[in-house]
Amino acid sequence: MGKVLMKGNEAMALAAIKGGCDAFFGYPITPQNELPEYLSKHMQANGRVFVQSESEVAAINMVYGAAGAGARVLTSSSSPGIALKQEGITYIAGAELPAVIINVMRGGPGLGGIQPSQGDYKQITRGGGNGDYYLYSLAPESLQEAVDLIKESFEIADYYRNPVMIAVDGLIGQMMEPVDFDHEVKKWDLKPKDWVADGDRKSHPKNIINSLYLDPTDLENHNLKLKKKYDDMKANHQRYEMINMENAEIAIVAFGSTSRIARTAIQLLKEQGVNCGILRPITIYPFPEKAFKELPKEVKDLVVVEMNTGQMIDDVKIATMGTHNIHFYGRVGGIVPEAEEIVDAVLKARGESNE
Amino acid sequence: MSNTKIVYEKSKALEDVHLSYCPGCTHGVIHKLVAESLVELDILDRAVGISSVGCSALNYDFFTCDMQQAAHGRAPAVATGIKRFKPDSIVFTYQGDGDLGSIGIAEAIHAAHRGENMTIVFVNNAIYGMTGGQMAPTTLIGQKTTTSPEGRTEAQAGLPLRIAELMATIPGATYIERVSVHDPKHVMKAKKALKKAFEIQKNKQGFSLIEFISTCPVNWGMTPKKAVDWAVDNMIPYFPLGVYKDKLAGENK
Amino acid sequence: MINEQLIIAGFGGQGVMLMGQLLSFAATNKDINTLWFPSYGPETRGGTANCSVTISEESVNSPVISKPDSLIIMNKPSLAKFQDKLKKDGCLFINTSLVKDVPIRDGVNVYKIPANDIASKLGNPKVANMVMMGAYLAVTKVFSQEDIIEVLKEKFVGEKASLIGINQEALNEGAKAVTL
Amino acid sequence: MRRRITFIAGHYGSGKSEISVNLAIQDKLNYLVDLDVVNPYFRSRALKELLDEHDITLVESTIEGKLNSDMPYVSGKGRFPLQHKEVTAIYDLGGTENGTRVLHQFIEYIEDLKEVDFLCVVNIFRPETATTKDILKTIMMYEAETQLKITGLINNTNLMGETTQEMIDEGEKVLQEVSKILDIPVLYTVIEETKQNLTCAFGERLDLNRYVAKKWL
Repeated sequence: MGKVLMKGNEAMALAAIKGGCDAFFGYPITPQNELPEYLSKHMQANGRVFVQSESEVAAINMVYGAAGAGARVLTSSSSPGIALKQEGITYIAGAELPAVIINVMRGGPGLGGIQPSQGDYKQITRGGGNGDYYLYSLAPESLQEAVDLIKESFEIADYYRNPVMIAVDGLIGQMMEPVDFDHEVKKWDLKPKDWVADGDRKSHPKNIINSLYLDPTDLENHNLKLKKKYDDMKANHQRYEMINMENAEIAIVAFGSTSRIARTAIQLLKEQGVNCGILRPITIYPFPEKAFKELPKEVKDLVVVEMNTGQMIDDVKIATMGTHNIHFYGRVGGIVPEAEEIVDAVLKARGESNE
Repeated sequence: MSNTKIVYEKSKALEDVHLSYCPGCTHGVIHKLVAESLVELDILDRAVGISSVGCSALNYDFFTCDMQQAAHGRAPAVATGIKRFKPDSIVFTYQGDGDLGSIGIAEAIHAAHRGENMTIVFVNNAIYGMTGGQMAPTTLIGQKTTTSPEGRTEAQAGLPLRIAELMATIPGATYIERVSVHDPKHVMKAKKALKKAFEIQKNKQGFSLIEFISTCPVNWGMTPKKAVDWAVDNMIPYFPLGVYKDKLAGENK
Repeated sequence: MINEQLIIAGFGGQGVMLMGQLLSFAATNKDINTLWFPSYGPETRGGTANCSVTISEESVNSPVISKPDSLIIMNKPSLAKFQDKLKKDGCLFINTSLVKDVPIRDGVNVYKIPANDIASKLGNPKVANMVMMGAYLAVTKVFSQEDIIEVLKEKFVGEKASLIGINQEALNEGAKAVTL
Repeated sequence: MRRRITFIAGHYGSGKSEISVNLAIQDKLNYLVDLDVVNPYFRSRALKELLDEHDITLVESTIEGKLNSDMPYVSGKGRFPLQHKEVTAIYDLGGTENGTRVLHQFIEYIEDLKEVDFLCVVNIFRPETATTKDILKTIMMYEAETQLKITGLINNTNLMGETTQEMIDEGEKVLQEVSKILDIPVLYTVIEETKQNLTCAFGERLDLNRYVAKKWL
């Protein structure tokens, strides 16, 4: 099909279809509405399931039901809606079901605003709901990357039997870029779904989908089993990109659309004779701690840039364990930082450490 | 031995396990009716049951079909997910009055509203049993519970919610009936209603809900016999038995 | 080599978003990198609306344009909001049908096009945006008119196909307004 | 001397479960019936192994093996001691009058009320039972709910590790008043195992081992 120009929300919707999504359940919320709108047209036409639910809570519980019956399921929402969905997300993780959740983030807290934000970083990277669990969380910076990661996310969800979160912001949801939907994405080694509770007792023995463990020892074992998954994600599936790092003297740490803006900033910095790299987490859970070990020795200062008030700083501190000076620049309220602001932040950080 | 024959045996839709219900509780009877209906309609091998939160939360261990456990009140949404993906499955939820009538009323109404081809087994015992006898939306006026220690009053908690009547007003619903299991005659009637509900689903004719008047001797503070009498004397007058909606018969009482 | 950053601004309903999208589609057809980014929300309903378009043979980074090469200004408030951002020697296209008596900054190339008047003369006031587009293409030569018409042919199918003729005329008139 | 069957009632956290276990072990009873369907924590069923060691049969208030559940479950097995004159038993009820409500299931199996003690545990440092008036009201509620008379009191006045002799004396003073008004005895005064030096003037001294609540509590 070659490259086509699509709006972010629509491109992500089509990517889900390409990724084999069987069913979508969702509830309207700005700025992600084009996503369900697109799917309402194209899922049913392809014999797949589309339901606009009565609430965010119902939507995620429909996801839980369909995932339990063996479907590749998607839901999408934006920050306040994702907060409502946490009930179902923890059940999905607890019952070890695969599902893909797209969060097109907007500003908060509360009703906040509808403009782009990265304000859900903590909620996304700490599980979000009750209990000990995490989401494999991907933060693409372009539509092409979003499309590729969404296609692959269904594989990852099936592989881990765990929800996968696609964390983008209103900027990625609303912008248009050319995208190639035929990129090959990684195929994961998947086992047949012999655990489904779809009622089809002619093809399998009785299955129970459940997150209730009434014996403390059973629950502890279950928690440890889940932990093993998260340990495996951390050990083997951290993803990140190092940009312009070879001769860098200072580096920016940024994910999603913020890293995109940082790319322009480092070009402007180069014109001023400053060689600045970017460490771009692609997985925000597991956080790419390995990347920090690869930073050049010359890089002593890291400037964390986010569209929030510094939620990623803790993770950067844990990853560096005091070896670097951590600086921060952020914009909130739906205001997207301009490249020049990031340039100033880097120069300021550089100046401070040279004093 | 040729003149011996089996005249009764446990339904093959029920596991051979000890049910977690107190003596005198009618959950056991209702489980039996669900099980027998699934077997008699030959739909057991494509059934998925949704366990809810309440005293019946563990019934994923009791039925022999596939089961999925749902969050409090969300069983109809979970059922929707399964049914839409597997339209040929037979999906039922098993919910109490707190689960369906309170925290999950939206999910129940909207499953009916969409005309989901599923069956809700709704057990109304006018109290939260599992959490220790708190007031439910169906708790009667004057009924004492741990959160209405002086008896429920209209001023404080409103009038008890009549679920069958409410659900019958939803245009998307196909069949709504309220039954009771307080004596053999009514058990037979209840079975007929439940079987009809499953048959409607089997024929892909839409949403059905059967409300069972049930008892909770422990939290009502009564012996099982007294509890049954109390249900007959107090619940049934406020929650009259009968068919509240039968779209297929063209009648809508 | 093309490396163009453009902001188009006006009020909702002037076809501001569409103008930007047409340019991005034309870029995609030529396999040139592009990024279209709208300001959205309440602004799109009656207030000011704007979009940023980047067209580049290099990779496109920030979706947010802080120093555009060109500005297409469809109404008064948009001029006030954006003109200071324009690069030195950048191109400033102003719809003078609606933007009058406003001081314009120095150090940029200003093109005044009475787009609404021209569109009305053509018999369809809605094509004022395409008049501006004609002027923009004629000056910057980012794409030819044919490139844009090709996109319109892809997008305007069925009943809308009849609109292609007037859009073509609007492009021509816009071009004339800046070259004559 | 207590009667063949003992029901223990009291406010949440008054020490019912701890006292039930201690009495069952000390008096070598045959059955401990856990009827606490109100509070899922600190129930005597967690002590199954300990009770097995002492040959005491535990009738649990939840489904076997599902310790994490707050699923209430009243076992029909609880009737057994009532119907069998050769066994002794103690019944641990849930907190407040709500916890005593469960007795309705069993009352019809009691053939002779003379075989039954219905004891109320009191700690005057619980605000609900701080004064004579409060205690009388509490007892009235239990009696109204169950239609059974309270036959004796247990003085469990304590502030855990901070308990002093003065506190116990104060508890005894209050309970003596209740005892006189209702004409029922104070059967026990509870002394924690870690407070061996304390003394009591009324009722049998019950040296309490902590089995239910963890020692560090």
